[in-house]
Amino acid sequence: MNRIDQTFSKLKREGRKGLVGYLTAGDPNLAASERNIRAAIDAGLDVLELGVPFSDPTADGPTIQEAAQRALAAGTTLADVLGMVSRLRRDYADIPIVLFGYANPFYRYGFDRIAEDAARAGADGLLVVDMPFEESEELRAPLVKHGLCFILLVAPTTPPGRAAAILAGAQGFVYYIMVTGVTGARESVVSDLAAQIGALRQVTGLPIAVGFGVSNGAQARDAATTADAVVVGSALVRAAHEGRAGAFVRELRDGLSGRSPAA
Amino acid sequence: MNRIDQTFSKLKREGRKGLVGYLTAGDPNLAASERNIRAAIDAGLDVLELGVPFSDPTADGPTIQEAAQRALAAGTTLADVLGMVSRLRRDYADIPIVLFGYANPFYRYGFDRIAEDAARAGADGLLVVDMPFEESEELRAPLVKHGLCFILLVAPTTPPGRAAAILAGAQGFVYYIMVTGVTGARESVVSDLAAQIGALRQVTGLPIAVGFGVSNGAQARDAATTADAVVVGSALVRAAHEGRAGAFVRELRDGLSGRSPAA
Amino acid sequence: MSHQPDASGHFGTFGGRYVGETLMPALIELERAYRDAMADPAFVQEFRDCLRDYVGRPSPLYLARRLTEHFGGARIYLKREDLNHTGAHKINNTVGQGLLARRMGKHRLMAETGAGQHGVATATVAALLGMECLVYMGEEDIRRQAPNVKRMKLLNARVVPVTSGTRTLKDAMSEALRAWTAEVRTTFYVIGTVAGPHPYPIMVRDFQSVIGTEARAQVLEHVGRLPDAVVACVGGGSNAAGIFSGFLDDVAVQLVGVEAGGHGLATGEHAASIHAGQIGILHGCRSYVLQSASGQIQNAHSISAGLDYPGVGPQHAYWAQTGRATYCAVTDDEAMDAFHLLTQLEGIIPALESAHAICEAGRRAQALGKGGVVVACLSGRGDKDLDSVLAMER
Amino acid sequence: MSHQPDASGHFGTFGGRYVGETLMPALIELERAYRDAMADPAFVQEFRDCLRDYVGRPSPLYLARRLTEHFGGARIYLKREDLNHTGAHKINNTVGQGLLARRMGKHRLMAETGAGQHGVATATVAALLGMECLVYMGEEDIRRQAPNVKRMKLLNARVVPVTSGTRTLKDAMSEALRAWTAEVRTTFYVIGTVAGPHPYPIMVRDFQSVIGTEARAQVLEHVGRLPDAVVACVGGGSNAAGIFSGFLDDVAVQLVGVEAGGHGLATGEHAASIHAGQIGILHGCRSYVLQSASGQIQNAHSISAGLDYPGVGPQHAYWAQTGRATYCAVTDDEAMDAFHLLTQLEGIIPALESAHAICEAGRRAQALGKGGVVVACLSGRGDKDLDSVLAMER
Ligand SMILES: Cc1ncc(COP(=O)(O)O)c(C=O)c1O
Ligand SMILES: Cc1ncc(COP(=O)(O)O)c(C=O)c1O
Repeated sequence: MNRIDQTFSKLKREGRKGLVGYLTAGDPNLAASERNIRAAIDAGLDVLELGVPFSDPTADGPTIQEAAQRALAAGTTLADVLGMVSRLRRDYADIPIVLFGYANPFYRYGFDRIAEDAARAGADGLLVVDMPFEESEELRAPLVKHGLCFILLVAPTTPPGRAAAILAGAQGFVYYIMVTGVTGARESVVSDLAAQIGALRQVTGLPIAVGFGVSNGAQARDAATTADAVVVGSALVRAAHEGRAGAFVRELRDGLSGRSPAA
Repeated sequence: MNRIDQTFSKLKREGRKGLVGYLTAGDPNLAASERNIRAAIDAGLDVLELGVPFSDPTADGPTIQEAAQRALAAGTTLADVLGMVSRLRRDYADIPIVLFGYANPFYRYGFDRIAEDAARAGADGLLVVDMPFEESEELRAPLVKHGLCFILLVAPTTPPGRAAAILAGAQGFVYYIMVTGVTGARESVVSDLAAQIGALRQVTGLPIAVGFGVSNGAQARDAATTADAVVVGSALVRAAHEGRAGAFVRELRDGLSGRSPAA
Repeated sequence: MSHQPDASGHFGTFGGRYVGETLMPALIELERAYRDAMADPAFVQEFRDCLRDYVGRPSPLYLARRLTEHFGGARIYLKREDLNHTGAHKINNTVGQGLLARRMGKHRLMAETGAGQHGVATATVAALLGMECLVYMGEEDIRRQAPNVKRMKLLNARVVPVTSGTRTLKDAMSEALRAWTAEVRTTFYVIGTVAGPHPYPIMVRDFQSVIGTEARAQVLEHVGRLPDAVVACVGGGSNAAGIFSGFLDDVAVQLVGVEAGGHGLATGEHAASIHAGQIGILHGCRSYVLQSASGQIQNAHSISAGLDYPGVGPQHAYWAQTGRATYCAVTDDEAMDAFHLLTQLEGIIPALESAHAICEAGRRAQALGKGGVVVACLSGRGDKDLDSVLAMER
Repeated sequence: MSHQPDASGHFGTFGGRYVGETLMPALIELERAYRDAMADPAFVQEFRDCLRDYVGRPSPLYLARRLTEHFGGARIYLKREDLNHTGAHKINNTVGQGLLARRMGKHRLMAETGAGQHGVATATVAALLGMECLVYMGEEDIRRQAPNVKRMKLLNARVVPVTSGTRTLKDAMSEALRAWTAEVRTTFYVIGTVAGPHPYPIMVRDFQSVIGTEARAQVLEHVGRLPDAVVACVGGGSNAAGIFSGFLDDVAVQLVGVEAGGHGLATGEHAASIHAGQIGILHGCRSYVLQSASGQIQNAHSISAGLDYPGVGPQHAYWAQTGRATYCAVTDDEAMDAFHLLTQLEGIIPALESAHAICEAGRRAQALGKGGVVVACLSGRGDKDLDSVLAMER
């Protein structure tokens, strides 16, 4: 059983909601970003989504765009990101690490090669925001070969029939995009999320993580009501940028477990 | 015999070349322009071309354009010009006075009425720069009726046949435009003038005045070599503007009679 | 009613050739050369080919659905002269005169321009035919029609700023006549409208008559019958004469010329020569002219440089006098409203000149009611007017 | 060789649909709606009517005599897309997509734009159909294509300045994709070139294919045979795909795409994606992309905003790979020379984009020699570029 499945099993056993944290690798440089990531993991992340910076992140709002810009300005490459995964894996044996990025850097690196190198470095999956299921065969095959999950996203615009079709052979977990839009912290969490997750459960038995827009503990709790985990991206990137990745993860954990953030 | 014919007969008798002077009536205002005109006549003009100011003098260069602008700014009307003719005629019984202008002010005044009023004021002819022979019937008829000459222009571009045709019934004198262009003082006088005037003499027995571009005594003499008279316009307007109309007419006279201007 | 002038270019009282003697022989020669050319099938074919392949004719007749809905009356069709090369009807005429100039052995063109469209069209044809080009333009118009000045410069034309008078079209035309007087032997003067001395009014009308010929055939094809009214703006009147030409013998078709009402006829600041002028003689022809009681030409005013002229073509004066066409005025403000209306309802940015016609077309459409058909001449596009319009918004 | 992609939009290695899942259902719906529409004779007729009466098609094919003489070789014919309403080929496509949007019940259009021509064309169609319109445009392009920005504002479109990256077309497209992701339920995204995710490359190509269909018939009419070469500039590649479409099966006709060589390929400052890029994935499709060794997209450079893009339509990549078309580069300076050449020899001020094609057409004409025939796509007029060009002169 891979680390993703193990983690979600454990969360289920413990009756807890999982916290998935996204951070852009190399923001503002490789060393500082690794410190922030370690602080976040130490503060209680259940899953790490490690962002591979890309020059033209068309699915990201300003916060993650800027993080990617800083990372690129510091010279971060995909090879650097893989190096970081290896180092993290040495110290954190169990946390699932999902590489989160855009198709082109992976494509240039080579789909076979990235599958092999990511697996060797200790990653558990790849999530490619601009690679829908229909285009993923070329990448999925090597990932399967190397034991990595190809994490799929489902959007509010995805019709149920399509969700069923693309999730048929999916692995790991499903990333449900709560809002119709790009990444970025939002004021409030969508209202009919429960119904949407309910519908999604009809077509997949995989754990469901919800994300896009979660910016504090209370929102995290709301979002997690019917889901198995919440993903926090832009808000965590901003917190890390302000040097409080760990504190923010603790705040999110508290929110998720029902403790009021003020407590 | 009208005053124009009398003047040219007299010039012929005396073996002199005539000096025709153009001044814009009302430039810079009615009183000052009358003083300039009197000074010019007193200094020896043989014929006065009295310019009727017009807003859009398409055959005039900058000097006469500006004179017209000043006259109009001072409120000069065709009626004012006629008034000036009457006053001049009181003091100068013999000098031919030709009203020189554009069609529209005469047209608005009425072709019949202008013929009658101009004759009554003591004018001798009309020269309408933008009214070629072909368009002149309407005006010629009343002029004839009131004993005024319709002075025709011939240009370097006028073919001999055409000159013959338009001059067939002409009266007074012929105004030969020396240069292909609008009015305005020029550096030198055209070279083959003698040939041109010679050709013109083939088709008309009328006296020939040449003009457009004469700006000093020496030029006046050159221009008058084969012609009967020279017309000085822009240069005289400028001299009048500088308060030296009389002196300039004397300079021109000296030039015409062969005395060097420096003498 | 004859649509041809007498032998020396008079339409009744109007028209003629009021120019200095220096220019007369050139006009007589021009008339002869023009008649020869039009009688020569090779010339006519060359002109037609050039209109088709270079200018982009025929221009479409376009049913403006949303504009029609807006006014709630007759269907409004637009004759799309804005789609011609260089962006206005002016090129039809400059192609004709340019080819004629070449036939006459001239190597140099000159023109006056107001909106700059005629200047651009002349500079364009000069480039096409490898001739020199000189364009006289009032300083005020140089300011308000900057894009066209830039185009002329790129086309290698020399733009001569005219600083006399109101520094607009009238003064440019005066200056052009002066310059032509000096260069008449070498230079072909390309007049941009149906004014000036004979034969310009008929020559320009004939070169522009392609608008009306096409429009008549197109409206028959689209609607199956002739329109109730044909509307065009009138500066000198070339686009109007061009489109009217197609319908002169269709006596049931109302021909409507739209003059520039400027700040309103009552203010005296306008360019409505037929409406508010008297008969006079200006720039080579007798027609309606804005003038003082003593026959001095008055300054015109219009928001649109191409209509900002105190005279009008003599055949329009004749049509007005005989009643074959009627003339009305549209103010600056009304034209601006029509400019925005057409832009926002149809995605067509009209020249400010043409916006006058659009305004009147709307009124006529309302008066005619549903079932009626109005054809408006969209004489040009508004790219040259963007700055002026945006400046007025502020 | 098939000219159609596979069922999910791949031309061999190229094409596809590389977008976030949020957009996938919309693209699938769009493809279905597009195929339905094209199978509906009423839709096809409406599109054709609109091209004829509104856009002004057919655009002429014009024999550029003096340009031909200048190069002293093959005859050069210009396909006059500059004469279309709004001044470039872009409107062919926006009319098609606009009508499709209406058919799909959308009331809001959005677009990215570089030169502003596509933005203007989209804003125009939005006005024509009574829809809202939002246009994303890089700040640098807003600066260098000011007239088009003014036109969009008058047309009531909202122009959203994009300040990321080089502030040019690439960044505008990224931002437009983001905005579309947020508004995908209500908004129709009108892509302006044959790039982006399937079905845009084929849809835009099909709407633009009228250029090639007309050009083929016209060249047969003018010359009596097919041309030796067909030349077009390539930004995303829509005008090129449009004109190439008419000649794909005429294997003897050389199809030549002209990329922007910027300061020269050696400097790295250019926009020649096919020439100097590698296969990559950008803005929804796989194609040639200017990119670093680690797969970061590189900034393009071109004097012409419409070519200033580091990617290219996937079908061009395919044609390049298969050899059906060849691609070359023309530098900024060479394009500027061609701009002036066409302006001064033919009286046609081309868009800077189109000037790239003119330059290459001249080279081909020389290489082919007398007796040859070259057709160049004059994709747009240069009114938008006057300030840029004049600024460079100083
Ligand atoms: C677009 C446009 N329409 C109309 C006119 C007015 O000229 P005309 O009355 O000769 O058609 C002009 C003059 O420049 C123009 O540019
Ligand atoms: C006139 C013109 N030509 C060409 C292009 C390049 O686009 P494409 O390669 O899609 O034809 C543009 C883009 O704006 C343009 O405006």
